[in-house]
Amino acid sequence: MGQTKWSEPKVSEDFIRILEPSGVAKGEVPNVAPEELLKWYRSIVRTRAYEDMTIRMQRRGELSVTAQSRGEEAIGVGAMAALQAGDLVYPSYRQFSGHLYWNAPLARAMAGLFGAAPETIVAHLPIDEVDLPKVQFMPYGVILASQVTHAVGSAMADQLQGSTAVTMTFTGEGSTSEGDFHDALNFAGVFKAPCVIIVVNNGWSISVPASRQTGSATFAEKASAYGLPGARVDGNDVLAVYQTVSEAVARARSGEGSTLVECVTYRVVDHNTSDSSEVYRDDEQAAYWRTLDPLDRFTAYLEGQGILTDETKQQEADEAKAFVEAAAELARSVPRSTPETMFEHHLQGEPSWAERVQRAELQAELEGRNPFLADHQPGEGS
Amino acid sequence: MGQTKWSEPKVSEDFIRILEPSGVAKGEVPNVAPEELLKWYRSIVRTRAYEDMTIRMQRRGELSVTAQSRGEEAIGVGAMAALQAGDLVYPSYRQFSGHLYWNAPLARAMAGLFGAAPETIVAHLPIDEVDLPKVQFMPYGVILASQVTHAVGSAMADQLQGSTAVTMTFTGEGSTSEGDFHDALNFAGVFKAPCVIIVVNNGWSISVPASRQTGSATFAEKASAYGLPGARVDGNDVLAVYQTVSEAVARARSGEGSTLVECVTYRVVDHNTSDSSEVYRDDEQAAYWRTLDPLDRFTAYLEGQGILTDETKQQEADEAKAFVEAAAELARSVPRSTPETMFEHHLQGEPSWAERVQRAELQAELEGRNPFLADHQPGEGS
Amino acid sequence: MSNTVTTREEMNLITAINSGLRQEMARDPAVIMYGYDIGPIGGVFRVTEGLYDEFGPQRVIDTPLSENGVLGTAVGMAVRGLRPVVEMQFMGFFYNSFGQFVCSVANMYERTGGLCAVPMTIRMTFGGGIKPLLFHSESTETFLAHTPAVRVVCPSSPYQAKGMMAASIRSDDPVVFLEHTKQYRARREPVPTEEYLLSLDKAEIIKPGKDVTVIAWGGMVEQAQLALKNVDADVELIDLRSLAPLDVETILTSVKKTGRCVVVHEARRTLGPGAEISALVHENLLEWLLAPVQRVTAFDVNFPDNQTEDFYLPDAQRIQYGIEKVMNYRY
Amino acid sequence: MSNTVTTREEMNLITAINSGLRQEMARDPAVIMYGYDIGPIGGVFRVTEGLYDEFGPQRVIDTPLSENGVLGTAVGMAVRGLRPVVEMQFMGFFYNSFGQFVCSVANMYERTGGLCAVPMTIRMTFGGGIKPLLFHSESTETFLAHTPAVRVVCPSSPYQAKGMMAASIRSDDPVVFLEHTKQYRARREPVPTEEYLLSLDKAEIIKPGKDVTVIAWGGMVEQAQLALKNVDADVELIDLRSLAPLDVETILTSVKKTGRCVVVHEARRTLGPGAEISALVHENLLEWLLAPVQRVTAFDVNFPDNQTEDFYLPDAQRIQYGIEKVMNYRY
Ligand SMILES: Cc1ncc(C[n+]2csc(CCOP(=O)(O)OP(=O)(O)O)c2C)c(N)n1
Ligand SMILES: Cc1ncc(C[n+]2csc(CCOP(=O)(O)OP(=O)(O)O)c2C)c(N)n1
Ligand SMILES: [Mg+2]
Ligand SMILES: [Mg+2]
Repeated sequence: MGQTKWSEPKVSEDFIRILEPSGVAKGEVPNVAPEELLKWYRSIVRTRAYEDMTIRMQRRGELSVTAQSRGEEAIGVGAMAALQAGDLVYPSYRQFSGHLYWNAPLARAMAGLFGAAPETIVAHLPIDEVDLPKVQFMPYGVILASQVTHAVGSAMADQLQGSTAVTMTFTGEGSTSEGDFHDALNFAGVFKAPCVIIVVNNGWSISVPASRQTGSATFAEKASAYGLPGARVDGNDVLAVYQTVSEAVARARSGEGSTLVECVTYRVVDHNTSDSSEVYRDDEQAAYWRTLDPLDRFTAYLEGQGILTDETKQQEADEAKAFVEAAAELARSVPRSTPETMFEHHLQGEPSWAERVQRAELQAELEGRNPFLADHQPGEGS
Repeated sequence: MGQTKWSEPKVSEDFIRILEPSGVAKGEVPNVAPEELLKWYRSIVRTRAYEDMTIRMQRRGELSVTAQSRGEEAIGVGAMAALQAGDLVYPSYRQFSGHLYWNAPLARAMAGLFGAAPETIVAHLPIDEVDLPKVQFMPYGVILASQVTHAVGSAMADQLQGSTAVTMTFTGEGSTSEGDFHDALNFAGVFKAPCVIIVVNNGWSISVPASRQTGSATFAEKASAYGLPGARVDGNDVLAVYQTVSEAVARARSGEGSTLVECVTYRVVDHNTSDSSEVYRDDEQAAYWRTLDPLDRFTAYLEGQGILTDETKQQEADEAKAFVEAAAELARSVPRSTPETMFEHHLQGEPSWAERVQRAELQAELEGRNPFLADHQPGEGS
Repeated sequence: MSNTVTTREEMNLITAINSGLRQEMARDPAVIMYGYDIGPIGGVFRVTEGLYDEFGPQRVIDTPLSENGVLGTAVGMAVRGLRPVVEMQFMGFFYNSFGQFVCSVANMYERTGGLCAVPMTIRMTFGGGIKPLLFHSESTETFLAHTPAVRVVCPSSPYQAKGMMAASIRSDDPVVFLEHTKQYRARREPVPTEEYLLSLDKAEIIKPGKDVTVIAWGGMVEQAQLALKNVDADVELIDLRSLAPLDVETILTSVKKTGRCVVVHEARRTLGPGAEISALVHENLLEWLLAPVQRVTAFDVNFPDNQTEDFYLPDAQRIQYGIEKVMNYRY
Repeated sequence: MSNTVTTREEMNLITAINSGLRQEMARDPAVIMYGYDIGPIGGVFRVTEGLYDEFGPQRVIDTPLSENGVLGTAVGMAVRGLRPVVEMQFMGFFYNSFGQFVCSVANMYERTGGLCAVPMTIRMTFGGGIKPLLFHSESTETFLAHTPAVRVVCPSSPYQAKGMMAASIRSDDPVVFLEHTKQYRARREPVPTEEYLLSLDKAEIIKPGKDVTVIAWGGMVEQAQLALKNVDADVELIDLRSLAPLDVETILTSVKKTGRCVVVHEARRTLGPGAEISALVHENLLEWLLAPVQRVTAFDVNFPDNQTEDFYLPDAQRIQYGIEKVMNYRY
């Protein structure tokens, strides 16, 4: 283990905040119905239940690697609650609370974690199932920030085609260093794309602190380089996230173009299950940010408002458990990908010679025959 | 020819200016000796003579394509006059006045335009010739903005090695849209690289106006996204360019890091000899900017200061003519690249099998033999 | 292919592609032109000339100067139902967008389990012979063809170009459409003024023959045609047209008949497309071969300076040497 | 190679590379480590572990998260006398820096007429078998090896890795140094604790044999070794070690002797490195061949999901099939 660790200063809390760390709201509170607030609460509770379960599954070897959004859950749900049916999301891998808010099929995500091919999952859990979310979710960007560029192009296309859909995309603060981030914001600014671009600043890009990603004091101020408005918000405050992002969504929908929103939070856990953050940082900042936990704050607020009682809390917890277990069961029922799926969804139309030969080779191997001897080659002219 | 052309508004002249369009200086004028000012003048005059000559050569078919810096010459010389021996320049293709200011061998540039391999030129015009510039010039970035990233890395290396050299780099406003520009500024900001990054905003990227490159009002303000200071200067005002860039160089040299300088000018000519700008724009803006011509303004200033007389003007013009003609003659004396040079300067050490085979093939062809029949193959084990 | 065509006009490669683009834009409002220097200027080679006037700035969109931005946003556009026709001004600039190409263009369809296709056409100027600047003469088809899940096509004639452009735009696959700069104005031929479609994955036998199969594409087809005249052999000339997927049937059928094969390309030799074709032919037809497959290629160096590019690029003479080599080969 | 070495320690691929890096850093102050997640964390695979503690933040530099920024600035650093050792965390992210790779890393030396070399080592994790996420298992050596003017090497053992790392860093050429993730901790062997250098362009005959030449590199060497045990043939196993330039002499000498050749790689088949090796062998040794060269490869698809990657990647069984194929071939 390295002796020298990063020692990072406390990040500035000069940002939009509604919910005090205590859970008391100050200033104007967005006008949201209690039922809707409960739905946000539920999304966070279920996200934790889900991610705690996937971490356990990873430890048991059921899946090879997974990441958590612990401590950052206010962002996904707060931001996506500002969307409406017909909108689109190009997420990163830490907005699960938003997926759950929109009823994205949990089992599908889990089956993906098991390593099943998208083909297998799609075929097994058809896209037109009843609880299909009204918001379209694209796969998260494995190549960091590539999804932000896609999102801007997607929004441009909607605009060109006269749709009023809004596109929302998320990326980590580390990923703002990629050329794709620059391209995305630049095109967004030039073409006034109806897009909301959210930078989740959780302080770390695996082992590299946010201070290594930019010389600017905040990520929000990067907006001005592209002629966009930027906002910086307490990412652990679901009310503030909702409010700020709602304004950005309204701007986008009314044709005024994109907004960059920096949600400040902290990665209180390891980067993912392959990581051990104690190697490169001490726990001081994380400990501090745990005191700003978004669920604790929101719970306190809802309790203070009389929306949540000990009883409903328990009920939500029980339902969350049942919910994720059902999803896990459904996910486990997805049949393993068959080897042939690897050839699916490459090119459309007649399979090429190479595809026919290679499919036949695989088939021969599966049957225990020598694929190179087998007389399966389509040969010339056949 | 297209019927629809771009119609672009006048660019904002909200920038640092010392020399009024009339050639009268207002405010504080940088303290530069008359001889030095004359050297600047000379560099611009010779640049025009040189570029006029290369345009003629291109028309005659002596070279395939060339670009001009006409109307933008104050930038190269004004900026590079702020450098000192030991500094480095990573230019674009429009800073010829700066090259001439530092006595970069003109014949070498011209031989390159003739299409000779760098190898041929280097061998013929040795690097240690007497007029070797005291500032190191790297080749300009054919892949736009790639040189900006190199420059920042180069400056970082100097800093790490304890050198006090300053690196200066130039790029067009169009090229700020490339990921390389983002990378360069971002690394410069994070590592406080001793680098001066100059965006030459001449309004056009071939046929695309600057308004298509960014949603921001200026290119200078992009600096803040990277925690860098930015300045915007009248690029047709050699005094203002010198003054602004001098401050940036001083910052860099004293360890305070990079500065972004936007030099506002206008491409009053075609992009290069393959271009016909009348296809996509009318001449209105160009005509206006011709009234701001940097040489006319500087000439008027020098005349007003009594530094330049009709006589010295004539003398400079004659010398410029002789100078570029001598360079052309020297360049023409560079022998054509021999075909074998194509293999030079790839990998060092023992030539590989492929290289030996292919060199022999080329040799056979040059001798009129069938390269594939010839018994030149080193074969295995030889 | 299309026998109902009646009117024809003399077109060169540029005007034929332009005609294909125009007709597709008129046919389908989802088709847009996308890239830099494609609007009022009509492309630095004038391939999109007139389209801005005809279809306006919403359909012919000049972008910021970033290849990666262009390709990456085009992926998002294609996901949302547009069919962007992206211009890469030169192949040498395309490298800047290679991340989006490999990981998004070539992957989104599979990644979404077939829910999101990426129907886009990437027009890319390539090839040498016009003595321009560095990186303006690249011929790295290998980088494209080694990427799965994209089509890579290369017409060599105006007639092919128009029909293949229409087919590329209508394809639901991402298609890289290679345009050889030197061929742009090299020759004119009568091309149907109406719409027609040509196959994207079939090679074309330009001239049948029995002694030796010569395989070429793009600008090398013309050089091969010149070479034919000077050799003492009955050449079967195949214009490959599709680099991915390869039309292996046509290749093998021909070489089985002739017993000899020469592959010609401007690409560097090592791992150029000729390597794959040579491997395929030898693997499948060893017992029919009268000589090893001969690769006639450029050398394994960076594209050289203007004064030496003629020695770098294959030409009719080098192709002739290649044909003579396989004709004279004795075991 | 180095006979004066006395002390040895058990090392795996990671610790052997780490030892090579540490010794080169100690030897030459121009050597720096450069990339993201290489400092206090010591790399996500711990290859640079301890170097930050030992050499400090001026020599082990964590960068912003941009592959293109890392590679592009490293070019500038190399021009100014440093010898950056760049880490590409995974080959799949390298595509983002392909513009800088092809046009600057591989070109600056020639472009400056030999005045500015670019001595850098690009460490790149590659290969499948660890069932990670998409784009973390790439094997696209072709994109590297088709680029002229760079070396591409791939050690398969800890011993090779340490000596080749030292040689890569000392080379004045840009060197891509491929590290196979699955091999990182696969096995340990005694490795000299002292410095030593191994050749960057020589293949190694791991086991001599007379019936068939099997060529592999990286993780496939181990699979080939397993396959040898199950075949009824005397295999000559060549560990290629250098993908660019190829050690053609060693390959041809071996196949001339055995008359049979099998090339194994994780890369996709079409235009994978096996295409070039197959073409070269057939071109040069047609009359010696007892069977066509057999390519044992992955399939021409995107790297598949975790549940099917074992069917995609070649393994000992598939290699065995390949050997049996060439052994049983009859004209
Ligand atoms: C282009 C690219 N480079 C590197 C990686 C490897 N990687 C995956 S996550 C990660 C850190 C991302 O940090 P950040 O953007 O801040 O997001 P966070 O994980 O903090 O949510 C890295 C380096 C990748 N997936 N893609
Ligand atoms: C990466 C890349 N893309 C495209 C080009 C082609 N190209 C050469 S110059 C140019 C315009 C550049 O405009 P700008 O950066 O404003 O510089 P200017 O020519 O105005 O000085 C273009 C598109 C290139 N050389 N490199
Ligand atoms: Mg982060
Ligand atoms: Mg410009």
